[in-house]
Amino acid sequence: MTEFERAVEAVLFAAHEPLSPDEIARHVGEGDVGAALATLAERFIGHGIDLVTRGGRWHFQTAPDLAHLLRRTREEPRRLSRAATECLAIIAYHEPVTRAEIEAIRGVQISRGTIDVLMEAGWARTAGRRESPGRPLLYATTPDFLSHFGLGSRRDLPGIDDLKAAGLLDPLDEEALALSLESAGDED
Amino acid sequence: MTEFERAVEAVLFAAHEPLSPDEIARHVGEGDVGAALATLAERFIGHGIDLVTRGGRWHFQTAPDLAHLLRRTREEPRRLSRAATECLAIIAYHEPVTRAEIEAIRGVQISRGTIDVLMEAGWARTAGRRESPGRPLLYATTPDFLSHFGLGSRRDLPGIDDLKAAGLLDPLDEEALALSLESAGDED
Amino acid sequence: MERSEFFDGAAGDDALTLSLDGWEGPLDLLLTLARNQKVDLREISILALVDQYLAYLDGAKSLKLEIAADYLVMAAWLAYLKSCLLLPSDPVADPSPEELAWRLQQRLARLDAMREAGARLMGRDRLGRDVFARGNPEGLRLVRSSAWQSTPYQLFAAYGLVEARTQPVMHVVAHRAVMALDEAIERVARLLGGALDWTRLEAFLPASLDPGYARSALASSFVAVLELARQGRLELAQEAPFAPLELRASGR
Repeated sequence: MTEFERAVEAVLFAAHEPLSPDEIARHVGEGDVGAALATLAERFIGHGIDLVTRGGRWHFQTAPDLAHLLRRTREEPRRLSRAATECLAIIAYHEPVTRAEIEAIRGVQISRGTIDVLMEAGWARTAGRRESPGRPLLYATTPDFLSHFGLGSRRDLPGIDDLKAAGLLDPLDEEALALSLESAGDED
Repeated sequence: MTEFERAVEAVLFAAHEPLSPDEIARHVGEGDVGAALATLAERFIGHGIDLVTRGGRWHFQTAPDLAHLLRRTREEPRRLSRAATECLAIIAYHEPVTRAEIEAIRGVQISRGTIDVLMEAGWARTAGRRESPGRPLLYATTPDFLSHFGLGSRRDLPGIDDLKAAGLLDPLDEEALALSLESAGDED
Repeated sequence: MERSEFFDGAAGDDALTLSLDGWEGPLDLLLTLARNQKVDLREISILALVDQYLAYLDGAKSLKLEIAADYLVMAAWLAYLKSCLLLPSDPVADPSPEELAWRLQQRLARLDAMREAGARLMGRDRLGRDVFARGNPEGLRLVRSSAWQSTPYQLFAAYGLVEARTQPVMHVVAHRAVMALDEAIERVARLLGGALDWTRLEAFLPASLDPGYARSALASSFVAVLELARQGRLELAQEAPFAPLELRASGR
């Protein structure tokens, strides 16, 4: 395999979209891009991936007979909204806890769907009722919650001092975090 | 190339993240994933892309010597502050490590924008608590840390054997920890 | 050590003369001083290093720079170490001064090693900078059941925000030692006495390790000097912008 072919292969692999020979040439410089593409395409015959051309643009794609391994829909796992993340954190730190208590700690009401999302994700569960007027439902986290977040037990949650030292207890960063949590639209 | 190797290759090409042999097996079914990975990795030697293993997970990436052709197509990854860089090195070479130990080694308290930045980048994580007085929280690196910095495992950390031999990774003596604690609290 | 020596001598490096803000703590300063002394940290003279550190702090003090407490803690410890090293050896001292010196050397070596390790990590072939993953992966059929994503960072940060948001906001007015203007006028006038020699403003300031008080005293004394000059009780001179302010009792 020539250095030039190696370069063409790497550029196509790293590209975000199919590339025309001209676009490839802009990255790899002098050389016969067409010939390199032909050699590469032949080399990948029989592999799990093919080098193919569509409308003059080249890209790697999974061999058609292996398409069943691929995602069927373009739908990606959804990010937990900020409200749901806060709600989950409160449950984890205070469980077992009622909805009213979650709202009191959060200082903001939570919408109906928020806890449902956590239960659907398999991270929160109901944990009986509190023996107080109205017998409100209690919520707690699940073993899946611990394993998803890499915690051995709830005792491994960072304490307030840890959060503070790590710079995670600071309203100044609220904007940055809000961006990172990128509300998924079910914000309340 | 066997059908099984083709399937493993296709899965690794299509994946968004590095995959462990177990995760690959969940997609491709029965077969010797380890042997297929070894065969594939060898087959790609000399190509413009390599099959590499980092912390037990596998992924394809472009060959390092082609960086100059590809670099301009992407933006520079986050630039760490000096404090965050040192903190990351300390966590990586000493893990699991407490905040007090990090502070003792650097001789200065951890400030905002250090551990939080490393956690946000996905390179550092909390790792349970040490069973010692105060049960301090522990920090360690993540599999993504190994992937990002191109380390097969922590044994590949630059110079780690020499540092160990020189006693520079030994547990800190009490006095060093005490000195760092003395100065704690009267910041600001 | 004279100020000129402080600037031109041991330090050498410009960065050393700026301020303490540039240092990531006393150990960082010590390591830089040690590095300037010898490239091989195992060969440095601890006694010389202690002197350099203390001289550096003296220099910073004479410039009225704010000195954080941890630098002073380190200075006190180093002064103690120095006296132990100079005293006739006490066979029952545990740990021995030599042991303490060795530990300090080891701490510097450790910080140095981590600094270098960090630089070497950053210089590796990094994913996304030097080597690249597939640009447009098709994505795999979901095997895991959870359709929701979140990370420990997001979880902890979310709780930190809740805590920060709901903590009662408290405004604490910290007690700060200050020198009142009246006090400064009285003090400068008294110290100035009948002095006819030009004297720098700094000489009229009280010795204080409290950087807050030192700054307050400097500010109040400066205003006091202006007021006394206005009243014609002293003369004020400055050779160039930012040169030292000098004063003497008015000849009248």
